[in-house]
Amino acid sequence: MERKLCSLEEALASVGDGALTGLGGNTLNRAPMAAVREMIRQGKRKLRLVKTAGGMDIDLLCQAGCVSTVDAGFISYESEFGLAQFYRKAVQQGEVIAHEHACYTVISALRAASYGIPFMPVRGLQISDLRKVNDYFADVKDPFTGEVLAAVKAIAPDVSVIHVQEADAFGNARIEGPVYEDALLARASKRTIVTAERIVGDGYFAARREKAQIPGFLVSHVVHCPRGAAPCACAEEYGIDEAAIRAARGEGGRQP
Amino acid sequence: MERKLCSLEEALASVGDGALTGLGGNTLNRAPMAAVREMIRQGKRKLRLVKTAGGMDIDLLCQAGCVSTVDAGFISYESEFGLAQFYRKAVQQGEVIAHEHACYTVISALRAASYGIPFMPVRGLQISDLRKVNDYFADVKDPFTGEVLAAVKAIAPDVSVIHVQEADAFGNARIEGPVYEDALLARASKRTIVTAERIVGDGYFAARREKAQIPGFLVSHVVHCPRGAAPCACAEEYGIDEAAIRAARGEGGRQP
Amino acid sequence: MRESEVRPGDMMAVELARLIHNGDRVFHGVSSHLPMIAVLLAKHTHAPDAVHLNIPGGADPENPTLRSWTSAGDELWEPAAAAFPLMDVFDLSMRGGLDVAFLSGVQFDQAGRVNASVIGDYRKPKVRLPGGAGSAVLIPTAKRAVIWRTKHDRRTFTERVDFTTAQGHVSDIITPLCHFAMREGRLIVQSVHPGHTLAEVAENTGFPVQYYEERETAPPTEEETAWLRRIDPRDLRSIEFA
Amino acid sequence: MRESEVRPGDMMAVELARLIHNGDRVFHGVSSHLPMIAVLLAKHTHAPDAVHLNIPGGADPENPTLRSWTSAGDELWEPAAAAFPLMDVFDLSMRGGLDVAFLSGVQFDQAGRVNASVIGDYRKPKVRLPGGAGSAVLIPTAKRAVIWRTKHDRRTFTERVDFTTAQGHVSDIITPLCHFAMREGRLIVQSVHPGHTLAEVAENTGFPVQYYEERETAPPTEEETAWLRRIDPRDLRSIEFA
Repeated sequence: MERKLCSLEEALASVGDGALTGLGGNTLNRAPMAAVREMIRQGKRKLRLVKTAGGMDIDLLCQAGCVSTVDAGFISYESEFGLAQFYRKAVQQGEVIAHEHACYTVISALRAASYGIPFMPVRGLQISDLRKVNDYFADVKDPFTGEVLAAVKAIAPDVSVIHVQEADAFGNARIEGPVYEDALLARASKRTIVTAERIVGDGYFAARREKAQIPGFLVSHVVHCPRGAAPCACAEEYGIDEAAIRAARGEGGRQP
Repeated sequence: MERKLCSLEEALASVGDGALTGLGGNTLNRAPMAAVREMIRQGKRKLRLVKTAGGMDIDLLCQAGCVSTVDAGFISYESEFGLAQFYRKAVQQGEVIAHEHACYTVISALRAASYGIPFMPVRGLQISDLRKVNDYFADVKDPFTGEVLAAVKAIAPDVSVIHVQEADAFGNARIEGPVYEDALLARASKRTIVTAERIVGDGYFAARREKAQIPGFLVSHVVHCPRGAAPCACAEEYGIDEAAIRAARGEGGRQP
Repeated sequence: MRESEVRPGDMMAVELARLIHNGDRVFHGVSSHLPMIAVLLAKHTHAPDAVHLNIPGGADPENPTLRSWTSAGDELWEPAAAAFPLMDVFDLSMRGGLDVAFLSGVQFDQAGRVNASVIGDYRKPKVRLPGGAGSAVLIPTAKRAVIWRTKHDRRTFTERVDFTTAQGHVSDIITPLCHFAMREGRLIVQSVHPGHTLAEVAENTGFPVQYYEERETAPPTEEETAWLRRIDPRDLRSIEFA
Repeated sequence: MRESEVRPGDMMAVELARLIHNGDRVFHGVSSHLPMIAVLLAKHTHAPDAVHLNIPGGADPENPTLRSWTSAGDELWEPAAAAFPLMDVFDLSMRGGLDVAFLSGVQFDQAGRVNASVIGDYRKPKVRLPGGAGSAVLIPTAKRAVIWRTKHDRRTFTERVDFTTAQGHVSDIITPLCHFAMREGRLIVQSVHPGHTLAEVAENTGFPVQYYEERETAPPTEEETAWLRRIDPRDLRSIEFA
């Protein structure tokens, strides 16, 4: 199989302005922060971001003016740090459009894309203004009983960007600890960019019981990126860098 | 959590006649054969079996007159042994009704049950008499584009029976090697009976990176069953017992 | 708010825990230290067989070492026996198998409507909130949706929410002042926490306060308090009050 | 069938392998020793970057030790780098990402209809066949559905199938006698295997045989034969001829 190791710069250069871009991880856990910083350096514009629950990654991209829309269920830092202030302001000022989902409807939309179907029926959303105001939700009738359910439109990202602990040169990528929606995200997306704490040798995964959850043939670029999730955390590797997070938020002390 | 260790007899006694019953494994790989033999001993009647690709398990249950319907994509021994002769005869004689699926539509039907939705849209089945002759397939219109797709009705087994390499007393169950559809099957089913090569101690999985794929709270009974897949194979444990398979097929030598 | 002998994080964690029945399958998400600690407390006291489900997918983790910056990280994965990630938890709720979902929000009205989306117009919001996370699908499908909210004022408990992120099976709302319960489709005051009064609840609630009888929430027992200290030695249950 | 110098299992494995392009994502299922060996052969010769997908979910296993009784067991899982189980393979095909699906069946007609379900009536079959496995969804969605069938007679290649399990993107059918290819919606004889003749194909085919030019299938090269022996020392490629 083709070897896909390259620089962070080259990998992210493949992401075009306006790309529908899935981000791996969850809130401050295993977010692809090195890739996010590189997208900001490259001055991406009008990215359309997709994530169930985003935090600093989406906030910084909004601060840098890289974003046009965000499809997500929840965008915030967790309890300790408070709201995603740049995202919030960008939406309030009309620079970014928030497509609010239930986290599950992001999952359902990614499943639909992965399964090659244009929509996914969803139990839930029985009473929600989200269903009324967003055109990515609709009603669908069960052809067997006539029952009406919610349907969510498929989301097939042009590219997803996922940080992992280990990958080989072919793009086989192994996530340790919580996988979140990342294996699904790679399957729903047209292609995936992997950044990895460590690049392992060719026969590494084949010799182990624990296989890669993302197969190389779905991956277009692999980047060796130690501390590629920092200042967010990476399971089995490092926790958050609190000072760096507070600095990025413009906080000297604690935000109320 | 409740401890669920019990005898094979007690576990399978919980399966009522007529139960919609999912079987784990694939063809001659990790089929729940000890449980199958116990169901035969208990003289189950009118079981409605569900599996993507079944072999000896379904064949023997058909031979013993335990079965009323089979929902599956493929029922056969693999190349070396030939057809599932008892299943075939039972269908031909009208004793068993074969609900033929594409293997994927079994998966889709289990996914629908797992997701709590009554049907799953399916790409595929564009030209197939299966769609015409079976009432578990229907047409469904994409509410966003109007495109017509196939839909398959949800299948929520009353119980699934899965053989694994390791389980703890709470029912947390770990499959080594190919998982096939078993993790999904456990989620789609109302409850699961686990037979296991080994019963491990309470803290065993928590201390390891490799977690159980089937959580105990989905499991109703756990049975210690060494060689519980034999004469079928069990990954990392044993291969097939060819002589026993041939004997069960009534073969002295090779069947043409 | 008057000074209270009972710390609000302790009172809320304890009262949330008491809503978990033994054997319940219970889920909490991100930014959810209070319910996370409540689940762990319940499992150590009256509900040892409750099943703790969470976003990272560590089903029923044993004695996790909590972190200040997440309630959805590997601390809940590592000490768990089985993998049951977020999408599986949602699926479980969709098929009717989730007993309790802990959720929050920013506005609530007396009919149990929850707003976690926007203040003002959805498309041109005055305030863009983080979003309802799982609320829109979990509140209608979980058997009981339990809300916690560390602010109790007239902007939070309001005559009418700006936007209905979700409505459905809200069963209880726990605040620093009181325990609301849903009865006949309306939130009533089930009990007022020690150190607070019904008048204070009414003063800080934007809809008319209703109740069947005046009751005080049982303060944390010694056993509950002792367990809280063991489960959460760094007092992360008070993180939202900092 | 006349005696042939080329063993039919060898000829079929080699001709199946040649249909795999470098970089193709290729799937085979159960009871599929011939295509499994063909995939391994292609990866050792002209298509090193083909991706071998299978039921147990070992994506692209390296040098598996084959077993006689399965083409869907842990032999394909253990030496693989990544997990990509059956449901993921199906999904891949449904979203247009599978290049080649190897499938079989019991009856085929000239329009490329495949029957793997029943002889006679679906509800009261004269013969209940194993079933089409993935055919009904893979034949319409894979870019190319390649059929192998070790029987070539007038009951197999028939004027009209008893039941259409699937129809769609059948591109080629490889038998012990010949290579059929789909052209303009009809099966034509692309080439006849060494040791066999067009007349013999016609005699054993229930629909009128068509062809553009008389061609012989290139016999296995020395390299192909050498790799076959290394990949499949126990001659499992001939298992269906036993």
